[in-house]
Amino acid sequence: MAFEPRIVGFLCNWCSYTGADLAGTSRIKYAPNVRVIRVMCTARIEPTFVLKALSEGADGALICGCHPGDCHYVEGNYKTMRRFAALKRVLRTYGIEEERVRLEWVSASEGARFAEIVNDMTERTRKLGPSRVKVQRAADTAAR
Amino acid sequence: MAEERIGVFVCNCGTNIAKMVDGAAVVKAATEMPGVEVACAYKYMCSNPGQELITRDIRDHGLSRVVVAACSPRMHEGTFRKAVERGGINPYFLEMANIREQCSWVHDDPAAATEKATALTRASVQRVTHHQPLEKRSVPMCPATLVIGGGIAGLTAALELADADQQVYLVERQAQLGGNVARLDLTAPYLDSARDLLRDRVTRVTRHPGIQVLLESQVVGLQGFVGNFRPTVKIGTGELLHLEVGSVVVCTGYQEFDATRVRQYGYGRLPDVITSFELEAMLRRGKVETRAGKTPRHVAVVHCVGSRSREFHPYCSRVCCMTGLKYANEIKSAIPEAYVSNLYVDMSAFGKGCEDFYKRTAEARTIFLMYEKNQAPEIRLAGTDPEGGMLIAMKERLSGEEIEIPSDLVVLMVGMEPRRDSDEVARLVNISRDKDGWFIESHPKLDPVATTTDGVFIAGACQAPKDIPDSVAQARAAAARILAKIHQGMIAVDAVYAEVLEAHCSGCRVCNELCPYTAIEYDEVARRSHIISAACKACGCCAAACPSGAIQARHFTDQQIFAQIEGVL
Amino acid sequence: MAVRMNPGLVDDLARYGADDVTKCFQCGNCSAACPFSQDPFIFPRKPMRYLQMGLEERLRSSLEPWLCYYCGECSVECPRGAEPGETMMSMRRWLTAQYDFTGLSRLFYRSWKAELLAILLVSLITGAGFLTFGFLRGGGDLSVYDGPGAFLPAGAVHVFDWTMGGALLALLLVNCLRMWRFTMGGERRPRVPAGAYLRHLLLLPWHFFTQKRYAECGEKRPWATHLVLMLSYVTILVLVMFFLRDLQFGPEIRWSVHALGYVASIGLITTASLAIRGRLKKDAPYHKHSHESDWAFLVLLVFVASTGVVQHVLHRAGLPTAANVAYLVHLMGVVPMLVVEVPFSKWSHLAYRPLAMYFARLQAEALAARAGRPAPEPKPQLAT
Amino acid sequence: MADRKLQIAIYWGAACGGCDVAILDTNEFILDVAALADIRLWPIATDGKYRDVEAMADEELDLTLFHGAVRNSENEKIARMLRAKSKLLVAFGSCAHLGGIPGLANLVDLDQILETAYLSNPSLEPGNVTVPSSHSEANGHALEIPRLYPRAYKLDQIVDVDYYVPGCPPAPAQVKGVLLAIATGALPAKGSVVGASDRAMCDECGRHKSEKLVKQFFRPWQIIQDPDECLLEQGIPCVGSATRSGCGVRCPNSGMPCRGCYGPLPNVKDQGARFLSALASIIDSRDPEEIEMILDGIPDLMGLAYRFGLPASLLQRRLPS
Repeated sequence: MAFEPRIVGFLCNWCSYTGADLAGTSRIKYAPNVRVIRVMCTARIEPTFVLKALSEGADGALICGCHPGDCHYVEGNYKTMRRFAALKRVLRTYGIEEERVRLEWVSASEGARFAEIVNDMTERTRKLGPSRVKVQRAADTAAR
Repeated sequence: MAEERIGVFVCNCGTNIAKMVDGAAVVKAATEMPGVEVACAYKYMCSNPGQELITRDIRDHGLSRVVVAACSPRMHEGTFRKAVERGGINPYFLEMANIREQCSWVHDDPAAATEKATALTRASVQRVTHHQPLEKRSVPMCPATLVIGGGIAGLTAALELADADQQVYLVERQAQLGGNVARLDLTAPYLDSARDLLRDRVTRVTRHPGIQVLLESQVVGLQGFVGNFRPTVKIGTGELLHLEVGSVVVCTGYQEFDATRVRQYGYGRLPDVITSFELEAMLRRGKVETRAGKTPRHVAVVHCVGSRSREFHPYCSRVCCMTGLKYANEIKSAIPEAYVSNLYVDMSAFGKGCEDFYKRTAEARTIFLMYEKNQAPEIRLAGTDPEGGMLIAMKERLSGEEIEIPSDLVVLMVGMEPRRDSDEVARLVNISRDKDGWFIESHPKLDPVATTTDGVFIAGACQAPKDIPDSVAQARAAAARILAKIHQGMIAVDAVYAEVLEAHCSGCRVCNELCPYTAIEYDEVARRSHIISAACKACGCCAAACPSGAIQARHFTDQQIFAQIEGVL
Repeated sequence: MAVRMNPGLVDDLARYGADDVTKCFQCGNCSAACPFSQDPFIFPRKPMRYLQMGLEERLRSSLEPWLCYYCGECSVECPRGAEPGETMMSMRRWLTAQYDFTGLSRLFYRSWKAELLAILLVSLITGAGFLTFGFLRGGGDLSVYDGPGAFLPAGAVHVFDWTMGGALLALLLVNCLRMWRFTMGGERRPRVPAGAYLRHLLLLPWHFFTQKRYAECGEKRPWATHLVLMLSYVTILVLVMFFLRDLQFGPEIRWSVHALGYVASIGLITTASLAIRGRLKKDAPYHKHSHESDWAFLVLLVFVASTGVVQHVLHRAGLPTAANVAYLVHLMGVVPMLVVEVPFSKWSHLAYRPLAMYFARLQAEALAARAGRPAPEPKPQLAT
Repeated sequence: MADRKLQIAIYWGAACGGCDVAILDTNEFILDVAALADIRLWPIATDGKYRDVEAMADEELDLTLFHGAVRNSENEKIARMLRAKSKLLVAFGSCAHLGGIPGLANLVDLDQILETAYLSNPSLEPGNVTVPSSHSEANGHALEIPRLYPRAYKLDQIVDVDYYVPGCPPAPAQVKGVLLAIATGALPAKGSVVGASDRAMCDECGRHKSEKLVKQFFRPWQIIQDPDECLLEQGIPCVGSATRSGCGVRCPNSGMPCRGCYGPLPNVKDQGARFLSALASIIDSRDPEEIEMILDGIPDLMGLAYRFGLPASLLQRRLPS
């Protein structure tokens, strides 16, 4: 069977989750690989969430928030931007492919954009293949 | 953790969900999830029988948690919370799985959609296990109000509140009240005098015992939260005034677009290219003339200066169309032999009396010339003499002709833009701005007066370009909202907020600066941070930033989200 | 090349009747309602736009106003009350003045007083001229109507007619030539090959005699009235110009010519009276607005036709003196009518309109050829 | 307890011996321990053989203090053996608690470590290409040495652990407290971290704290620090706010930032990620490029965040290339 990546999506309630809902009301079709977890603001998303998802076997993680300057909570997305920069560096050191984790800005009116991002991310993750986190852990245990 | 008894309710939403997601399969999978006591599917969960199904099952099966797999929680979370509450358990013991907007409507493979719906349901089941009972609370309301800005909106809001016997502090940066309206001559479309509109309001505000007018003053700080704000105002003398208010109305208005930015209009370079406000001043003086003192025979009014353009502001400034028509009328009545051309992109005459005004203006022999949105006209001198008239070159869309318009006076309809300091004001009162810099309302349709900060309201053109009646309406609406709250005496505070777990807080103060609502207080004596729940809007930023894990975002705890992550995978 | 706007053009056109054009906001309902509006001649919207914007040169070179027969449908459909039909009518007046090189047309259209004065003046000169002629060179006897010694001998009048007719025709031809230059010349127009002019030449008499397109405007009645009026007029004109001697022969009736004369007279008086009645009662969109020039034309027409009939009847009734007086009065109407109307006023549309139809066809073909498309089938197809 | 002396083992896995020293640093108290307990195994201080331990009955030992990470087959084998023989197994010190400094090996592939240590190390005798392997034969003798694992583990990833005593090394005062608690049976719930507080180090740190926004990060030697102000506010990345207190604020009091050896607070799953979230949050910039520039001021972000806790983190190790 072809590899179907599993991606965890973290969406802010006000822009991106609404945008994703809009994709729905507009009946825009996209890949079913992203499973969304709603938070009030991307500022609630700590790097731990992404690491948790990866450690549970997710093949990717997608964070979507309001465009910079548009945050419902004034500037929560700027904090996410900073944390994401740090997270990226950590993931690089962990040997996780850069494309597995993405931060995107999707406004409430960008349903089509959300669908595009999901499709693109699914495609790229599919090309990368399954995440090795769980496999490696098992291999380490076996090598003991 | 105690064993929870979970009910899973899968909605078919007619065929909206059912045609792509196999509800029975989701129910079957849910039955096998840990803690699930009952699972069932129904055609419309949000219908009365659907809701009754939930309340009955809560009672009959002694359910302690409920998962509804249906539409977006943005749609019906409120509905189902009420249903759950009617069933006798805490409304926050509900979690929804969005299997419509983010599943059945967006996928075309039923097997994959069903699998995803199951995963989302599982995530909700695992999450709901960790839900905590939350209670709404209330805090007392201070009846005084701070109105920032003394333009038409600020004056209106202040009067409305003070007339209802409530204390108002009106802070105006300038030395006089009136704002931008004080710079206008007549108003469109009825050609009433702006002066008359203002005079009475300004006098009443100045004399009103319930209104303290603070001229040449500025709000420099705002602490506290809804019902209990503590603004600091720097008054003319330089001293700081500490006030206590329950609500804030921001009416800081707009500033006009800087016309020099549009190079091809030659504003600042060509002596007889003026802005709409400069024409207003001429009209107020009662004499329309060129720089050289001549009576203009050909007047051109250029619309959308800085508005609706790729380069400057993408939005419509909303009042310029009718103001441009007003100029045509005013100039015609001042100089009957003058020809007035209106150079426009589209004519927006949507307000009451406006279409008629447009027609009347057309009948008064005003020439309307349409230019392409991103192909603005160019203005140049007709000859070498700077006082020898100008020529405006443009491509006229309705005729398809490249034309030249002789003009002695060109009026640029400068658009509205957010005030230079709107960023500062937004930060001060903790409200958001949109991409253009206007303050964002709580809901663009249903709550256009409130903001994302409870107790802070916006009125007038600080929210978006607006005309006088709309500004007045919004100001009165804000006042009505505030009066309603004052009347209640107490303010309900949402149960979802962040709280500091005192036992784990080390007082490191990492979180203090992060809160957009300054809801985090630091107790210097106890050396602990504390969150004022009434001021918290539950974004969760502090919870994610607390290096000690000492802040809990209620209803979005680490545990709940971790459970959800495990569930979707 | 950019065209310079003349904001005063609207005011100028108002003198020709176009009072409401500024109300137009270019929705295009008029062009949609018009059965003739068809690429590349979109009207009334486009010429109205030229007018609003004061693009004088563009308007002067427009054929569109002449392609309109004024059914008035556009004015009915106009949401703004901009009266596109009447505006087109006014543009025709304005164009007539533009084509006329003497400037008299402009004077007459813009000032009804000038027109009236001109008519009276010409009328008086005519009266004085013929009286002088009758006493000095004619029989000198007012009681002799025809034959030898006639006060106004048909031969002499005939010569006079031809002289005047020739002069007026020359004037009109010069104006037509100017029309051709305005509308067909210039670099914005496609070049029309000489062969095309020949090939479509028959369009001129076709449109002139049938006014077929008017019939397709919708209602048949206005077309019929207009056609009868025009044919009656032309019939009488032909009779006068070629069979004056037979016409003036009497007192018995020469059925070969007189029968035609009777029919034409009845036709002319009836239709012209109907038009006057219509304009008075404003019974149709195209009768709502009446410029002074419209009244002048109709009144003169009825006057001339009825005096013509009267002098004929008096002659038959054996009252030569009265007939002579009536004839003099008749001439005092005919001459100013022709002098003022033919090259300078409303009458000229008898020439301009068929010409415009002809030019339009040539242009449409040339444009299509330039674009490599077959020439469009002339509208209306809708009306049938 | 009075009728019988406590039976104690102190053992090191992959460790530096610092924890042993910390126990010795309790000074004369150690004599009380000796009086109170029989130390059955303590490789650094007493003689004792694995076979003696092997010979013990299950749960014969009252307490084992295990310090050091589990890095090779010997560590694992003894950990399992001591687990079986002990009533209480305590992960003692950062390495056993979180993986510690040896845990940083999880950032490097095994063959790369061997290559660096035995082949490309500049201090090697030229031409010497000896790489140890778990099994070798020389002169007719077979030699088994422990097998190095591809990664390091914290103790509870191998065996069940009863208590954790954090620190690199644990502060002597805390060591004392822990031993006394065990001796008197005043034990908290299984799995607890003992000898540390449930608040972060800042709680005990005497430096003055205010709201934080950082425009530039410094290493301690790059600036002249204000001894009274919070180090983090001065741009020195101090992990104190993400680390349990209990150490006595040893590092910040010496002008050095906290490195996090006392491990995460109770509600924190991944100390490093948590700390980075906090650290990034207070960066004073909204410009992506500037944010990167500011982060560049920290040369080893991973080492900073996960100095002691990499095996305990959510991802535990780097994926081999």
